Amino acid sequence: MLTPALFSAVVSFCCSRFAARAKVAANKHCTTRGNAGRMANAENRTSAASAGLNDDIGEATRLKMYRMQVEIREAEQRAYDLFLQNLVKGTSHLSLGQEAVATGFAAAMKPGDLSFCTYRGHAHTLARGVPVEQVLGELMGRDNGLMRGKGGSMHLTSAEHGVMGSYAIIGAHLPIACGAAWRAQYKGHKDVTVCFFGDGTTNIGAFHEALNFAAVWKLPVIFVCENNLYMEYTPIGDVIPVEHPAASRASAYGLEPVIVDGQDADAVYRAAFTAYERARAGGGPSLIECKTYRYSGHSRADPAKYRPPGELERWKERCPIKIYRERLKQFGIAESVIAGIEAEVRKVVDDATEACKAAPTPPLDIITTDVYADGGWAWRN
Amino acid sequence: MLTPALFSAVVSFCCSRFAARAKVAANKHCTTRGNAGRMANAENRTSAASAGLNDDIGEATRLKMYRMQVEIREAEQRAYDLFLQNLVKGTSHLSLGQEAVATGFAAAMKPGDLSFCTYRGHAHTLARGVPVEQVLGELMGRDNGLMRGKGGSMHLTSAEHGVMGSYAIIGAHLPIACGAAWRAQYKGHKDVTVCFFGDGTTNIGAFHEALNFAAVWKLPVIFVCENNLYMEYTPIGDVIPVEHPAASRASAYGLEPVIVDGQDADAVYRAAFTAYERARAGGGPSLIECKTYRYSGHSRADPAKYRPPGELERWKERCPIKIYRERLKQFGIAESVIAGIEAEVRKVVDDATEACKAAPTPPLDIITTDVYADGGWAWRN
Amino acid sequence: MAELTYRDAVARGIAQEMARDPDVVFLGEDIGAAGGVFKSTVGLFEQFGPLRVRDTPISEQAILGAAMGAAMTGLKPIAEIMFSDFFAVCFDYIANEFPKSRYMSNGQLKCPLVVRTGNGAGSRFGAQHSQSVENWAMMIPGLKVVAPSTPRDVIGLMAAAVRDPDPVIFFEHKSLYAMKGDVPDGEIVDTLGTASIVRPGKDATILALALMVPRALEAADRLKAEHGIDCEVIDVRSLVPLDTQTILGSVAKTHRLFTVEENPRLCGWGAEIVSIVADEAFYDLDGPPVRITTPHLPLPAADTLEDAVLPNADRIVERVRRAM
Amino acid sequence: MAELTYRDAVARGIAQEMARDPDVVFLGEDIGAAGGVFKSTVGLFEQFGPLRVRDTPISEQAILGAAMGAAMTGLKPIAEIMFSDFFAVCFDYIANEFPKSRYMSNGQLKCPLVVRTGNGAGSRFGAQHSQSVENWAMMIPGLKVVAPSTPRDVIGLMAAAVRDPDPVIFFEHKSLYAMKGDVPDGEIVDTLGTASIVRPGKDATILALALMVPRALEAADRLKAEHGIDCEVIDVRSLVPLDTQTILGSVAKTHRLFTVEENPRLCGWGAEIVSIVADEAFYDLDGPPVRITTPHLPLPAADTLEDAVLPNADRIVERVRRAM
Ligand SMILES: Cc1ncc(C[n+]2csc(CCOP(=O)(O)OP(=O)(O)O)c2C)c(N)n1
Ligand SMILES: Cc1ncc(C[n+]2csc(CCOP(=O)(O)OP(=O)(O)O)c2C)c(N)n1
Ligand SMILES: [Mg+2]
Ligand SMILES: [Mg+2]
Repeated sequence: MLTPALFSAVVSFCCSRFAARAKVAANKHCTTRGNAGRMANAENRTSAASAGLNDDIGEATRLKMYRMQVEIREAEQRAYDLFLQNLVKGTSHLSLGQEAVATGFAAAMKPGDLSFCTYRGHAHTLARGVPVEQVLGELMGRDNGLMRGKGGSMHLTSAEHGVMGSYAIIGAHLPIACGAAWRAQYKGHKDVTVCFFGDGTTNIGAFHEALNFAAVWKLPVIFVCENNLYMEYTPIGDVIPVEHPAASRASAYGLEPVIVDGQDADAVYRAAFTAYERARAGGGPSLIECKTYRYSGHSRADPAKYRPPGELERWKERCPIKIYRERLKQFGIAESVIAGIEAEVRKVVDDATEACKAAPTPPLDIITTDVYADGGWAWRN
Repeated sequence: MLTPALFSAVVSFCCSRFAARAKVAANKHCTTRGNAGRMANAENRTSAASAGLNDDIGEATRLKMYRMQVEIREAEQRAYDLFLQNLVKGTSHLSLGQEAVATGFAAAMKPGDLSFCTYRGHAHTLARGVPVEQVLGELMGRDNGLMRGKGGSMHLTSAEHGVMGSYAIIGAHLPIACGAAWRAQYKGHKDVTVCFFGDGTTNIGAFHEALNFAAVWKLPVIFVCENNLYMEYTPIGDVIPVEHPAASRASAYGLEPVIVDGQDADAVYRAAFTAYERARAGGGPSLIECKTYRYSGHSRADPAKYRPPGELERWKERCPIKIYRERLKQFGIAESVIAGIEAEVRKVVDDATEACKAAPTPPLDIITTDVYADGGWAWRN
Repeated sequence: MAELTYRDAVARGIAQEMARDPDVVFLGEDIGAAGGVFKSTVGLFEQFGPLRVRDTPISEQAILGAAMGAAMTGLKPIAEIMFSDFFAVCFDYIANEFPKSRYMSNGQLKCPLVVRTGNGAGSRFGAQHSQSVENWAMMIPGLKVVAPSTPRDVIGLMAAAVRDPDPVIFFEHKSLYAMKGDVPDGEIVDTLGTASIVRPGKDATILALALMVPRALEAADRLKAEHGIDCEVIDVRSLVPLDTQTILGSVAKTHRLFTVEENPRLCGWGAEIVSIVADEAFYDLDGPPVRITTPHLPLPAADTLEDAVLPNADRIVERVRRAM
Repeated sequence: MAELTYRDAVARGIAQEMARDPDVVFLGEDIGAAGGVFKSTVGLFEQFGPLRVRDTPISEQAILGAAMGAAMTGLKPIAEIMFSDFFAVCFDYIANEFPKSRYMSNGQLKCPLVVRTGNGAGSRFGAQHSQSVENWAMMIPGLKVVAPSTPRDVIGLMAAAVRDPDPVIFFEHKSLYAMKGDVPDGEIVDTLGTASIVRPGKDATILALALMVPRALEAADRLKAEHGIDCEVIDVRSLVPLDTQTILGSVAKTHRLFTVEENPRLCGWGAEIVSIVADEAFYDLDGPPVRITTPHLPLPAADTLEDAVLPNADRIVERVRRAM
């Protein structure tokens, strides 16, 4: 066992570094630490660590991040409502409670950086700037959907926004992200690829192959484990023999363990920023574990009865939006500004909903398009 | 990176423990350390560590281990001769130079313990007591072969000897070995499963899944990485970002890193013994990395031109048979006894060769047997 | 006799076998206390406990590898692979390990296990969670392959699969889980390798599997009522062993063959059967054998699109009518 | 014009494309300085350097995943999977990722890559290193699939595959690597989706692929000489796209169809083609279409056993003669 004591030795505590502007040396990780239980009670510590440190992130970015978190929250709650109205068909996997991760990473990205997401990818897709209407339209199987209904909720893709697909086979996209990063390395491009996945995903073979491959080839790719404590309905602790699904495996790939408070968009942003800098400077991959929690079930079919009593409530106290709202206020943003953002977002989501409801279903002739690059599907002459 | 300094902290040096009778507490690993370069020059150290310590292994076991190493060496060299005579068809992967690993583990096993081998599995198969004739017969595609020619060199299997198959898809047998160990755990049987594989195998997904699975389920299985420094023709150092292909990954599964001098059958025996005890006592899996070297190419098709000059020669100085022959003499075994063993083994291999040359090819009607349990192959009525 | 859903039949089928034989063990992701993502294994964990009903990590290779190692050494494992599409992440066990170890070892090793999986479309899950991959298994020598279409067959074929000494791939259809059917009381044990004539007829033979069976039956009713064409509908049930006697017997009687396949067209199970019939019953055929399949496409997710690609009663009626 | 082995043609085909387009990159296990385990990539590392010809860890999922990610974003990767049997350890990319991403993204993503692999039997490697798995690829919608039988076709189809904007699975036959053939000088670029009539004839059509092509040709010569049966032999070359025009045209002329398949029987490529011909050319056929395949078995290792299971000229002659 990697004992807690040993782990402390490996991980460098550098909450204090959060104080500095995020000009961290590209080959040194900024690392914080926590675990599920502690996180849920760590609000004070985190707030303290960030208090008065507005300068390294700045108001514009903070307002953008708040808006984004609210947009993700509202859009996903709407998706759930639409499901209850039987207007969202199929499955959908919400990130309610996990908004800070998508937001922090997207905010630290540059245009041209690429995102690889999972079936739980609405948040990451929206965070890159894809319009709510296109996301909801896809979930509803409408012609205005991001892929006109051909992909569905689990496969959101918007190449123009750098969202290079959402993947529904656990772990499959980690090697694919390596390939995108390899292209950047080969061509001398400066973009960085980020790949999001869950705690349960760290147990599948593709995870191991990708991490090793990326490390050996020193690829500009960031692997982000959103540790929401559960694989599907099984607590992650039941299926790993170590404390941290991602961080405890980092050394197997010559990487530093990095754990971030996934409920705090600022913490995520800073860790992301550091990893991007490192990757752009040729320092190779990073593996970042964000401790977070999902408020809804795994997918629309799941009432999430497996949670121990009180757990959800504790994590709701650490709601990323609540935390961030308070943060903005601490930094002197007026309530009216905040409420204004919220109202604007709500209108965007309302308008998107109406547009989707009004949108037609896709024409049936798209069924046979785009199997092959010639636009068609002919497998014979 | 797991730095050397950190690594030292993790690994407990306990060569001194080798001095004690191998009654090591079942949940504590006996761990030694070394790397390829050092190993090649570490003869003195190793001999020193073992000198005068005959008591924990005993003369009978030592003579058995010497005989086994010689038998493996002679049988495999014969296989190579037969290949040059075009009497061995297909491919074959020899363990020349690696004999101490198979020998040390087999000697520490009890009847009923199970072995899972790779395509490079002649040594492990012979070490469990399978007759040379049956092994050579299989390589030659004769009716006296272990599987009457149906499996071939890469799939040696002798269930009655506990050799539960040799597997030719890299990594595939690690999860299978977990299953055999699960059965023992479920049924309350006391046997232990051992699974051999190479350094290159640590990069494939199945390795990761199996190690995690075995650790979470605390299965009585021993994973033995024979680190012979090369995957096929590529040095292992080129394809891993850590120092030790297996040991540097142990902590990812909550296991202790264990590295053994794979050229010294005594060292292997002791590490094996400890791991068996641990597994039998319910202490769960072990991952043991044996540093070793293959003298021949990867397979019969490989002239092994990729070796740096001098490397092979250095490792030949650490020939396990040479080392062990000297060891026996140190412990006062007469040259005549040693030479007697060698002569006996040579006769066994000579007789086996003649028997195989005389053996018929298998009758063609076995082609359609044993696809299904009813003995036949009918997929339709 | 009780009315049971196909979903509940899965749990009852497994329970029947676990109660009978303590060597039957069950493993998979979220199959335990959670009762499975399709709720098809509810109650097993409570009834048989955590040692026999074991949740696993998300490690499909470990799941199937462990099942194989246990099967080789004396247990009778049932392994769940949640969606059949995920066979692709553990295909080495399905294609290279389970089906070859007995043969390669010249009969020394055995592999008595069942892999059960949710197969097929209709849930709007998109291209990676909706496939019909029976042919991925059928094409591999050494496997047995079944795909029940009724709750009763689920139980009976599950029992047959668990008791079979060879590896059996057991395809449950996701869109049938909610379907109800009558199931007799007491133990049910069916026989692998038997097709069943679910609607006798004399003008044409329609072969179907799983979700396509009710659709073929509906089509047959309409073909009779609307066009006077009397179709014999055969539920193939077992792709390996394949009940060629029943199939060839039917074609000898009706002289026409149609297959209704949910798999995308190329190398589907129907191709194999057509090639057998075309070879062995060529002179029985009064017209070309016709395959009605999902077009050779990835599956779209939207409900309207998905509905449009799968073979349905309309398409079957239209295709049979046109051919006759 | 030069005489070249099939093995050397692989390297020449890759070199032709890498020299033409700097975005063509090549990755796989031991393909670099070692020149590949079949020595089919010798010289590429020296010519194009370690950035374009990259050795990988033993991580087939990473190899194919990386190829896909690179293809999506602008490179044209060629990935080697050493033996086609190993498709089973990376099948998710072949079955679920490469072929579906364009469709699922409604055309936003592309996947222009080539997976080349050593396929087929004859080397006495046993059941896990000898399979013919063209049907594993053919059955997946969205892939293109080729299997050349001559050195010239290796180069021409490699060029076509690399230049194609879709994922192409390129099956090299291990037992053909040593085979020699004439190859014109200069650039060779062939066309996917074209079969070739390698021996015209009027009495029967024999379809073959890869190693089965020379065997079918030998059989055709003997059928002519010994039995006066004049067979047309077609090298199918490309399973997807499938040149049904050439195949149906030939059957319309000869009225008889035989397939010679190395794959084990069930759901082989021949089944698909027979089902197409039986449907669309039923009235052209003068007798049952017959499939000559490797029996539905894992492959045995011993030379005498392996030789006995693969279709060979004797078996083809005997089967055609008996059917005609
Ligand atoms: C290969 C594979 N196995 C299983 C699944 C089914 N599945 C979908 S999501 C999921 C849980 C994933 O857990 P985690 O990685 O923690 O991500 P989260 O859903 O919590 O975001 C599982 C098992 C799958 N999609 N692919
Ligand atoms: C999945 C898979 N990929 C590739 C191969 C080809 N192959 C056979 S042996 C080998 C090298 C294995 O290296 P290692 O694990 O170090 O074992 P060693 O041969 O050195 O004993 C490779 C790549 C294979 N058999 N299976
Ligand atoms: Mg999770
Ligand atoms: Mg090695």
